[in-house]
Amino acid sequence: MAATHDMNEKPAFYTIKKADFGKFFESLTRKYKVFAPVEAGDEHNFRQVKTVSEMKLGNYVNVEFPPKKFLHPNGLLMMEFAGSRVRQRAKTGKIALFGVRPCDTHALDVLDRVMTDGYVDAYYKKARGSTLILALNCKSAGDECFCGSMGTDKAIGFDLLFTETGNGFHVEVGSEKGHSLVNNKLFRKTGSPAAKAKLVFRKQINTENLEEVMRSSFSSEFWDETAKRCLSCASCTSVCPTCYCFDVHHDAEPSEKGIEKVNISRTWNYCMLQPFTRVAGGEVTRESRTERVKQFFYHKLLYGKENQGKLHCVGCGRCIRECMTKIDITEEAAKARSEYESKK
Amino acid sequence: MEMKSEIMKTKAKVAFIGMTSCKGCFFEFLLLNRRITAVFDNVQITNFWMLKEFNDKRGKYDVVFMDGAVSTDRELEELKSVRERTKFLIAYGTCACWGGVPALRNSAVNYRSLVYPQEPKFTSRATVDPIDRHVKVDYYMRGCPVNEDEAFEVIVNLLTGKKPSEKEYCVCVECKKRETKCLFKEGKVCMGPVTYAGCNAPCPESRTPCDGCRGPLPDRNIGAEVQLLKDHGITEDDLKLIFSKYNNVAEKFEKVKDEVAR
Amino acid sequence: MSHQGFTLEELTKLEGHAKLSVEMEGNVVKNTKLEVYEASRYFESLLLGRDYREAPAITQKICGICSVVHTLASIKAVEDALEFTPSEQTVDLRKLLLYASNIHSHTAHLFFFALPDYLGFGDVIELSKAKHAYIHLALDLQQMSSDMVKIIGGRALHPVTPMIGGFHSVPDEKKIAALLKRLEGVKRLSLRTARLFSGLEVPELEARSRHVCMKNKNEYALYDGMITSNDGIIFRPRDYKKNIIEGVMEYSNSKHAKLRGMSYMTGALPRLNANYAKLSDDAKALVKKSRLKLPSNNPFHNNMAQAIEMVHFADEAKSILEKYRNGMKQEKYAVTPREGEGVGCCEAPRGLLFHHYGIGSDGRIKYANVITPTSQNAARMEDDISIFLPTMHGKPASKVKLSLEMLIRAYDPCFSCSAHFLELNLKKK
Amino acid sequence: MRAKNDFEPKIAEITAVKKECSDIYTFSCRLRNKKDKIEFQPGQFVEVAVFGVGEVPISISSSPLEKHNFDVTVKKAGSVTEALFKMKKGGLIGIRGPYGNWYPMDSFKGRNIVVVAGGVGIAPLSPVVEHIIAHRQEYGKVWLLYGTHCPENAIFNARMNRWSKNGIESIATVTKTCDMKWNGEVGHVEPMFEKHGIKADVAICCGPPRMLKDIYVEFNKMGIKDGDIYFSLERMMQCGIGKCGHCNIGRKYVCMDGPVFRKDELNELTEKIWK
Ligand SMILES: Cc1cc2nc3c(=O)[nH]c(=O)nc-3n(C[C@H](O)[C@H](O)[C@H](O)COP(=O)(O)OP(=O)(O)OC[C@H]3O[C@@H](n4cnc5c(N)ncnc54)[C@H](O)[C@@H]3O)c2cc1C
Ligand code: SF4
Ligand code: SF4
Ligand code: SF4
Repeated sequence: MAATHDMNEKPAFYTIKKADFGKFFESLTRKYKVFAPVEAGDEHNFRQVKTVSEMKLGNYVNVEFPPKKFLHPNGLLMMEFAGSRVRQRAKTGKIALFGVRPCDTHALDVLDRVMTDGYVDAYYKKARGSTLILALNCKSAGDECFCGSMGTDKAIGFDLLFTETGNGFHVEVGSEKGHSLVNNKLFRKTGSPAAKAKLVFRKQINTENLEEVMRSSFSSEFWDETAKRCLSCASCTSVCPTCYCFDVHHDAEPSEKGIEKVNISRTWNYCMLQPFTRVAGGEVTRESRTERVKQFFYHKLLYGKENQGKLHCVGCGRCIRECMTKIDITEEAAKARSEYESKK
Repeated sequence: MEMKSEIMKTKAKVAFIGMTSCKGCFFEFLLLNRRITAVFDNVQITNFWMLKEFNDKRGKYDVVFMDGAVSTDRELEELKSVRERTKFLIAYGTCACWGGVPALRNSAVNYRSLVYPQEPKFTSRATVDPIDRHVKVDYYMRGCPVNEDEAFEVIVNLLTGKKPSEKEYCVCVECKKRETKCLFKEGKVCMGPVTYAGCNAPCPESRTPCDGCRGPLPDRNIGAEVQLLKDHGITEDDLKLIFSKYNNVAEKFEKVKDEVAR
Repeated sequence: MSHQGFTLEELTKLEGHAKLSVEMEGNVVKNTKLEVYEASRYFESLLLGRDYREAPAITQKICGICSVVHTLASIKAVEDALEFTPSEQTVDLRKLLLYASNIHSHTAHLFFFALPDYLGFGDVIELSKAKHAYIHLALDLQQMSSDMVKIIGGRALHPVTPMIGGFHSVPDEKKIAALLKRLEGVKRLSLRTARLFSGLEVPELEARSRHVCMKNKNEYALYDGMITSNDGIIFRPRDYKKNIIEGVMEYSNSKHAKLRGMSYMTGALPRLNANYAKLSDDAKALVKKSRLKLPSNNPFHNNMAQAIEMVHFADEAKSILEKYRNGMKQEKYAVTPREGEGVGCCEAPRGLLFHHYGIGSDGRIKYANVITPTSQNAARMEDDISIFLPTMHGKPASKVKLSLEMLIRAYDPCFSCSAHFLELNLKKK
Repeated sequence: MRAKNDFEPKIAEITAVKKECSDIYTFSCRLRNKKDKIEFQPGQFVEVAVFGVGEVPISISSSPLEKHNFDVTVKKAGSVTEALFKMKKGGLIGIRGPYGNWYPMDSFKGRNIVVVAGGVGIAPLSPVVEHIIAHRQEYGKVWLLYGTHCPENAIFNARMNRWSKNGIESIATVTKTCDMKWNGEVGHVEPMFEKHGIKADVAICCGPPRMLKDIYVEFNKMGIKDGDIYFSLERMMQCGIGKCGHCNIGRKYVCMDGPVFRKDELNELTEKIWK
């Protein structure tokens, strides 16, 4: 699913005028359910829109809740069991996500790897296959963003990548589906890639030999201090675009004559929560808050790289923004590094 | 289909029994709306004085939804007797689980001398207790009021013979799932981080701080929550009020109070 | 029925626990006791020393069925004490919430408690199992009206959005649209309900009694107005203490209130009698077509009055919603604590409700008193029974028992509410 | 043909229920669809679904030679297992799998092996023993050491007898006799190594965490290297196929990289299996 750039010589770059963009948008809504950032208060979120005017970009930095919910929704009804048969029930419609930021395209790449390497998660795969990713380059970085240091500031795996220009958009094509979308009069070919806005980041993680740094500081005491501040509210994991853990549920549905149908669904669950590792009999393998805090940060900053060859933190800054007690992944990574340096 | 559990072979006898409370949790049960007919069809409701003319007050029950806190001797006797006749006893609602609002009188000064010139007919006990102070409880259904979806889930689980699982995580988890913007971001304070979930976070969703009606979560981090509240301008005095609203029951509250003091 | 009278051990299909004992001599009722054994909860003392902002959220827990109106009466009392005047939008939204919750409460009462008696079913569970046509009417009406409360109040019971000053959040355009959609259904089903109930045959009972309700010149009063009786008494809610005296009964955990020495009825029937002229056209038309001749002195007509009120409330709710089609604006409320005393009064589904607080300069509650509709109706219920029983002379005991229960249920009493155990040191022995 | 979906269980029928002891039953199952097969290696597990209640990972306890029928031996532990215990012959359950890795039986060839089982841990180790018996000549000396609390909980007596007759030195021990008739040993498993002169090159163990920790000390004493010690681990699982994230130990997934782990592999992980 990752974008490949040898699109058989088909031109990769286009422009579209502001006025035409509205028409393009409308044509999209005829084939897809289109979701785009809509401003609400001081946040943006993906909302279904019918016309371009409903999309409210304002000074859009990123959506508060990441795109994972479209591909791996919480509460997905997977199957039902009735009359001694199992039937697949997951419904997937064609959707288009406009305004996916570069960091989130990397997050989708992470999810692709997790969900389709080895065993294939059929629900995810199907949803992914019917979702158009219309990425949008950033004009400025948010206070908590640090994609610059994670190498996730350049979008990948998109169908189209939009860059706002003075009088419209520059468009980069990233897939066959993307080609079919620009193959009309609204888009004009252009030879050059878009001029990239210079982003200024207030935060960063030094990723140089990060794996070694993280491995060496697993038993450091600063994690206990971090855990003391942690509410175990799972807000970080909830908003992280690459967190995917889930539970499977069987729910019976009673009718007049008793129980004749069972719905099998899945809901998100989070490693930050104590019951996450509780087995029958009551033993909890990650009982202490410290262990759970570490699981999150290590999954993001080490295990992902070890298992999927890519860090699971894409620098979107959501966990920092969402944490009520201001636990900050960039600070934790910095602490790990200074431990590492001091041990050297 | 072999889904019926042992107890459900014959229609389970389900009773709703009430003690000291506002009766809202019973009313909440009626909010199952159309789903309630499936409940009536699949279980035998032997006791629900709010709905039924004839109530079986001495028989055996498979499942009892015990609402309310214990505040009179008469209630205590009934509670003990019901427990003996019940297979699965559910503490139904915050009053039954924690003492709830009625238990506020445990810390009210001189409520007796203040309130009445003469003993009323049914004298109150010295303290208002959650029911597990006196009997074993098989499942806790928290909330002031309970959430009718949870009530339905519990009944369906019992039909399939599955022990319902408690929602052992905090309200924030549900806030995030329904994409509610955190109240702390608006400078409001919230008890969500230390409160049992299961309500689906209706209060934060309507921009009202969670006031902890479902009681303190075992895995709470009171220290961090208290710091957070203080950072948002809550005074020591207010902290005591906030933490005592629904859990003003000696042991349980003392524990939280100690944590607050720490 | 024996010479000594009889006892209805446990009154069912109502809120809270109560029993009825009647002493008779021949056909003459000597003594009627409505005994409420719902445990006392001492709400007034629970409030002492707590922050004034906590009052609504704590006192709403007096009663799960009319928690909305407790919340609003409590807010009004605090605002009265703090001399705060809410905005027009706030008042409109509060009224809307009251309409929705009164419809919800009436639905529950009419269908779950009262109707099975009239149709000859033991209870609503039997009605449901029999797949009776009315069960879906009841459940759908309940769903739509409780949804409305949920959308405005955040929860269907114990609403969380109302606060001192205004609302934590107000419905935006989308929510107003959702409310209008629910309301459409509510109106349709309320009409059916009203037709159903005004066609039911009720026992004859001419109980000439004092009827008391709220009245104002603009509307069918629920949210504010003067306390008015059918025999010409009129006073401001603030002066309730000068007029209403609550007595402790040694046999009951509910207090019994009297208005200038006389028992009285409060609730839907007194409201309808007094406010007929202010009804919406549809509601008026219903009254005309019904068996109801206003003013009515038959407490059994209370159910009919409730059903007609539902239609009127739906119409009133509609006009408020139309006014705010584009959504409401979130306002800022500046309420500052100060020393003061205030009374808040509203019409609950089952009648007048008073909250009364004294607040110290530190914002802590120093004094509290609550009078619920059921404790006001209690004395009247006893009196009605004394009038009604002799008319049943010669009827089989089971019929008498049922009719008595129906009479009590017609009042829509809420004993959990009345036994919060009210204020202090009135009737000393 | 429908796209393959790894979450979709195959329907299996319970063909027999055998009570091993009060809280451990063996369920024999047959896949409904004749075309479906279960080919597994010793140590692997399946996901067993009791519809309406949930799904749990359970090791296969029958011989790996059997392809269409298989057994699971289950201890009553919580809601799904309890519901399973209420099922009778003819009942339908869901089966997915087999999943997970297995004991590298080939690499044990020619070596002396000690198999240590605690409680229901004997279930996943049973196929290991069956495999060895089927290829008895290829392995050296083999001990089976099985510990439980009470004679009442000591299951698989018949199998143990058969194994003994087929060249496996089978030793069962209970911590208490609980006033019951008992022919085996009494005491913890650890002292049994010396008592029975066990000298193995390879150790295989499945049991409760406490037991793994204690027994590891014995393996060490015996001079078995971490690279020759195999543990079968148990963690919370919701999917069995490396997606749900519950069973992680450091970077490893118990469902995919395990449940069988070599001790030296575990040493490399950030998270430790015991504190
Ligand atoms: C690889 C593997 C092999 C196993 N083999 C066997 C076996 O052969 N025989 C046997 O009796 N038991 C075995 N278990 C343990 C068995 O899975 C648990 O006892 C069982 O899941 C308990 O489920 P429950 O619903 O009865 O308990 P509950 O406490 O009600 O559990 C609720 C849910 O949590 C999960 N869960 C709880 N405990 C465990 C656990 N220990 N491991 C994984 N998931 C859990 C399950 O998804 C379960 O549905 C094995 C576990 C694993 C990981
Ligand atoms: S760990 Fe935090 S910054 Fe990194 S991707 Fe997840 S939410 Fe974004
Ligand atoms: S609003 Fe309250 S419950 Fe919701 S996330 Fe914030 S702190 Fe948690
Ligand atoms: S959000 Fe808090 S106060 Fe509201 S229902 Fe849930 S637990 Fe109760």
